[in-house]
Amino acid sequence: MKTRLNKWTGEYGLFLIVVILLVSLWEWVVRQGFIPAFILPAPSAIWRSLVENRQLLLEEHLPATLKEVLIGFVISVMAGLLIGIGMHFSRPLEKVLYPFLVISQTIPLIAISPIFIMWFGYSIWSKIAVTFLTAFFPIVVSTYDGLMSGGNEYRELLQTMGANRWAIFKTVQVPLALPSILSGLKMSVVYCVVGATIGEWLGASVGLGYFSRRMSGNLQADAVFAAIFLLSLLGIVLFLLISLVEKKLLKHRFRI
Amino acid sequence: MKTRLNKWTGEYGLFLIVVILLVSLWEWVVRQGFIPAFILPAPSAIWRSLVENRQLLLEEHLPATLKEVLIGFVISVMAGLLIGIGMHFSRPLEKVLYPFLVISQTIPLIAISPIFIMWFGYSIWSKIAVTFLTAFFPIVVSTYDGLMSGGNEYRELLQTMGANRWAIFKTVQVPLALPSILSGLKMSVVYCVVGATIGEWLGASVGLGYFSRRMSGNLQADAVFAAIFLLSLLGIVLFLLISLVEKKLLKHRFRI
Amino acid sequence: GKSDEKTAGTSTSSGDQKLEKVSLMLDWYPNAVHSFLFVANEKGYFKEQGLDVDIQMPADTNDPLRLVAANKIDMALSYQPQVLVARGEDIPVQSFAALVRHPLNQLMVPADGSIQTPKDLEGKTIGYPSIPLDEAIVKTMIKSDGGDADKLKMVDVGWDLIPAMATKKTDALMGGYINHEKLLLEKEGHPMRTINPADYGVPDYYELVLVGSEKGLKQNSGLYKKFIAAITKGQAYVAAHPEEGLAILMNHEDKTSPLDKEIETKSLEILLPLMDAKEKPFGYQDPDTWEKVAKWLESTNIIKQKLKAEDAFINF
Amino acid sequence: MNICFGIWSTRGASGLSNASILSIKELAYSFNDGKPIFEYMSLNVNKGEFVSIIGASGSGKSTLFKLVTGLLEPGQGEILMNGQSQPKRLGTVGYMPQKDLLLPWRTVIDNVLLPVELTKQNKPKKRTEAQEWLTRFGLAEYEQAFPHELSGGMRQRVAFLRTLMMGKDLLLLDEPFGALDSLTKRNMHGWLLGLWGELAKTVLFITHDLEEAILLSDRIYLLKGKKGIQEVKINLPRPRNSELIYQPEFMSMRKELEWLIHHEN
Amino acid sequence: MNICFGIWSTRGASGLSNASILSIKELAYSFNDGKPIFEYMSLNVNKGEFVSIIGASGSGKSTLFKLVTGLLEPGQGEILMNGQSQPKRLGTVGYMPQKDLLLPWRTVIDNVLLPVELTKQNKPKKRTEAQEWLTRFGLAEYEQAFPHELSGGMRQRVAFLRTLMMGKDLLLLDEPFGALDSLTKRNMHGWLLGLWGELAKTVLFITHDLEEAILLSDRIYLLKGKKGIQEVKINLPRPRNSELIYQPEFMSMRKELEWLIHHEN
Ligand SMILES: Nc1ncnc2c1ncn2[C@@H]1O[C@H](COP(=O)(O)OP(=O)(O)OP(=O)(O)O)[C@@H](O)[C@H]1O
Ligand SMILES: Nc1ncnc2c1ncn2[C@@H]1O[C@H](COP(=O)(O)OP(=O)(O)OP(=O)(O)O)[C@@H](O)[C@H]1O
Ligand SMILES: [Mg+2]
Ligand SMILES: [Mg+2]
Repeated sequence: MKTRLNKWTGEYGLFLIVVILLVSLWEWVVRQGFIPAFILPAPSAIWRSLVENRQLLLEEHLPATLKEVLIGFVISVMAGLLIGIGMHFSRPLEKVLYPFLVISQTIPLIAISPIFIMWFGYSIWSKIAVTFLTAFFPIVVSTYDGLMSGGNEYRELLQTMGANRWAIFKTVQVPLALPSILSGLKMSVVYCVVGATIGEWLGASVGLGYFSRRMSGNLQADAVFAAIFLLSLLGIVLFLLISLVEKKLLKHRFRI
Repeated sequence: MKTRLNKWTGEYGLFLIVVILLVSLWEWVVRQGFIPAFILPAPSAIWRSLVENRQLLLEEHLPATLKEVLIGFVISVMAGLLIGIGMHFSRPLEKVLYPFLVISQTIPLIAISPIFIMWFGYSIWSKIAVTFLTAFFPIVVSTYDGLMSGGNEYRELLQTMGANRWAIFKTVQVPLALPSILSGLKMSVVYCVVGATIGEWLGASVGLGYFSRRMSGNLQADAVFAAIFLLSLLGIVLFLLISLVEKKLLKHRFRI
Repeated sequence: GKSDEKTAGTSTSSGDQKLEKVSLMLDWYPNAVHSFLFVANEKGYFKEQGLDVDIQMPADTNDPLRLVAANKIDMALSYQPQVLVARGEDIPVQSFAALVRHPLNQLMVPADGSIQTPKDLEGKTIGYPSIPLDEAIVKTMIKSDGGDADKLKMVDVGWDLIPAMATKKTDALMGGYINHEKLLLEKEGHPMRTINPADYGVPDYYELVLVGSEKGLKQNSGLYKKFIAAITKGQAYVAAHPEEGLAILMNHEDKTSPLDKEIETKSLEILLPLMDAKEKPFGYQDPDTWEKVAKWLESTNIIKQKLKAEDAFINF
Repeated sequence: MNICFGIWSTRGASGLSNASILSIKELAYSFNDGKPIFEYMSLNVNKGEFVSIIGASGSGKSTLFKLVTGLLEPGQGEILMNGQSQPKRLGTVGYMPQKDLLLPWRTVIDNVLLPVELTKQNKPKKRTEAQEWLTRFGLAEYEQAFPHELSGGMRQRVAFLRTLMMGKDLLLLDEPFGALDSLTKRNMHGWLLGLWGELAKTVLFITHDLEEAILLSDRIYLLKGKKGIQEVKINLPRPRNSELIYQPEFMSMRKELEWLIHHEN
Repeated sequence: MNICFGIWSTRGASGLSNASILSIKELAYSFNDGKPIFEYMSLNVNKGEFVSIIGASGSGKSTLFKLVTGLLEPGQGEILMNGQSQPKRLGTVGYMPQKDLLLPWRTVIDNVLLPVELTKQNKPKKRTEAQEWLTRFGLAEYEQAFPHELSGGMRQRVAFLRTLMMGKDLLLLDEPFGALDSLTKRNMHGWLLGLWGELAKTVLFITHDLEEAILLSDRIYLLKGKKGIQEVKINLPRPRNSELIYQPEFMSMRKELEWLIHHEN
């Protein structure tokens, strides 16, 4: 138990110190009035607001956002992998799809928000659609590029064993693409949080993004940042979870 | 010349057919009134608006946005590579930085746009800052993950040749990380276009994002989509450019 | 999901009769100006009329108009000039009630500054959210005050109206509301002087109107009549008991995003007189106002095609 | 040109039949750069034969194997399997490549079982079989090790085993014992020689070790790149054992073979 | 235990001095899994000597090289270079690993020049030198080829050349000629034997080819894993040439060595 604590301190001690320093500096800067509190509130004010609104934030808005993020992520992963794999297997598909994927990323979401509302109404699906649009792209790119990552010699070997395209894909290409795919997943899960936030701005009645927007209109910066704090925390936790999965999956990879 | 044309048709013919089909379908759907033109204008209307505003769009707004995108991209690439490399070399740095990077992505830009304006005013730099914030993350993640991608045996060989960490980095790790880094760059350049658009929404007096927002305020959907069309085109062209660089750089890689 | 459940809940509580579903999209997030809606809901005025109103919040101030026109929602809150602009773009919407009868969107300058009248803006920087309408208002004001509108520097400040002013990046502000931005700036220690566009050549337009689609209003006029009856009652109640009216709004909002009580109280104080139609029924629209606003919009080139102002509204 | 060494054996004794399992006719191949590797090369392998291929480094031995497996398609000529031209040759022979190509993310046993997995055979049964083989090859302890934890020779043995697990009748082995020490190699030879009759396999074998080639083979093909191919019959009686290499006949055979190689090039 | 074979040579003739260039004392090492690879192993290499290391697959030969180069740190014992304990050994010896490890994205010539590049030497001059070597090793045509276009033996020659370009006095060669055909190997041997006097290099050489070991070495170490190490002196006169292998003394030496290996294990 002691050593685990020690290890933890070693790993995250520096991080904690830096965080404490930065937060103190931030508090000081705001207290001194270098930055107006309504633009950037002091950490203490954010904390107070967090405590004040804890019930609302934790029991109402956080679960709503979390749900959007998780459903959005699952759909992004499935669709992203599928599209990436599809593009890998079919050159015509790749040629046709890639421009549309890039278009889907460059269209400002707010410009098509009425379309979303037309199609999905104010249900959770409009938020999930936005989340999906924000988060699937890194998965597609990293899956597609990962699958391109060579391994020709292994592929040939498996061909001589009579393996079909699918078996080669499963046995060689996926393991080789895994590091790249996991990179994409890590980005994607963060973008899911962003996407859910944007989705809620485009029309919602609950969620951390909704809350932050409402409070922002009210110039209640401390409450806005309390919501952002939770959003960031959500992002970090999800990111770390994927990193953990990555570590597990790539454990025996460092010698390739 | 003839064969090149043929090759081009083979590569992009299908894409063109699909685009023509989709655009026709779109035109038809809007003309039939299934989607109101003020929500999604017909392609012909977008094209007319594009031609009508061509001077304004091509000579004024496009160059402004392009400038933001390019400066933003260059800064994102430099900073992204630097951070990714730094985190690779220093574990404490990695531990400290990663949470902040994730935070930087999960904070809704709109919430911190006042801070940008405080610091950068309404100059181009506030837009570049937003562009940077949107676009540097994929580069960091893919650089960092790319540098992790094994190559231990090559590394050891170079160590026995008396190579220092930097030489190993240059000679083995960078080439090994290149595919991953280029994946990141491809995503990043698309996000630069998104970032510049958002940056212009947060306050600008020129640029395609600005134009689209203004036209949206005037309920001129066709002009909005004309600007979006150019933004998407910009995104696709930049994406293809990076893909071209990728092809060049990874030409001799497919056998690894 | 959530709001559906809530409305479903109210409809079951009524039990005996079947309620007609109505969807309404606000112009912005719920605030003091919407008190009458929440009062009408809470006090059962909607139910009395057989209505079950589902209140939505928009992504963008222009979304309500488009979604109403597309018949995706039944009615929306918007702005009188915007209704005309929409009609100019062949978006088939009509206003069926004027809620706030005078401009809330006023020019704001620092209270202790040198700018007294619009012409003092010459050579100054003014921040605005890049809406052509705001641009036209400012220019008309300066012109009517005898100034040169070309000597004015207009900066798009995006959505950050307050910080633009508070950090002194601009000398004046257009696009802020006297019942919101002004109050917030004051609270942060930046008192503002407001100059009413109506005093400087801009027609005294209706800031907030209720709109429906042409089709909906024609086919389903009964519904809109019932709705007006309910909100008339709601507004009357709010006018009579502003504190309680506000409390109902606040109470509703506390469930998700608490409002600043102080600000909203002041806001309602400002709003109530501006919403009062005096001898006319609540929501009544004066054809003359519509005519004037349409003329002005045409003269400023914001609307490029000739409009029949009387088609833009209906009085029930 | 056939050169026959002193000792003749009866063909039947070594289990040879006259049915051709692999027959290559007038084969030509060149890589993208255009330089031809083979020109009109022919060879034949009968069922149950053990045929070695020797030749200079870069003469095209590995390329020949890739052609036979179907990884490469001949520019000209025919490759007949069991007397028939087979358009889809992939998956019909057991191929051990020159590089071991063990999948780095799989344990030794999982690498060995790879062909079993691909052909969806009864895995538990095959697993026991593979474990027995591992023990016999001195790798029992390394069943759960990852390839990077193995020495070069161990990796080669694992790759060899993987090829055996493919269960094909015709085995193409590209320098299977190149990284083995003499003792381990002897064991493998002994095992190959001893088991030959039982297994009813046909082997095409690339090696640089002339002794190995003579000891194991019924015939040896000398690959001389564009200059063609030369057949050498080894008429040592079977069963053979590894003590043979110190016998004078063996020595002289080796010397002659060496002379042949040196003076043809 | 020293076993001396029939023919004695004067030490001076083969350019040996008695100054130790590498001396390993009571070395012990084990990988993470805890099983020790060596226990109290000692050996010594003098300047100018050619010493071969043979031993069973998995006995720890490659691991020994990694320890000497400094890639691994001994658990116990000392590794002395030129009589001194050197904490930072990396970069002091020329090491050719068992896998060729050519960088796949570099051409042959760029792979060969890698050590030159790393030590920032005069590149144009070295490039000409490298090109000469390539010609001598039969790779002139492949200067601009990428590794995947080479055969196994060609890759090994390139890797060997890369090691030479490091310009170190002590060379550790891990099965450098394992993938070469007998003719090419003979050429390399001839070249090594001929140039030996001139080059003033010391070589520690892992091989599985006993003939090769006897032909080239002054001494042979037999690595027997945990059972220790055994020295065998080869007292053949220098200059030697590859014809030697057919001489009866050589034969008997080989037989004895083989016997030694087989019966110690
Ligand atoms: N990274 C590693 N982790 C764990 N064990 C290892 C590792 N590398 C080598 N070993 C083990 O150390 C032992 C010696 O390996 P080494 O590569 O030194 O053998 P070798 O004598 O070079 O054999 P070969 O002749 O087959 O190349 C083997 O049993 C091997 O399994
Ligand atoms: N992918 C390739 N592209 C171009 N040339 C190639 C390719 N693969 C092999 N070659 C060339 O083909 C020739 C024969 O190569 P191959 O690997 O068949 O030789 P080998 O007989 O197996 O030699 P070794 O004994 O050294 O393994 C060589 O000259 C080599 O450079
Ligand atoms: Mg080969
Ligand atoms: Mg080894």
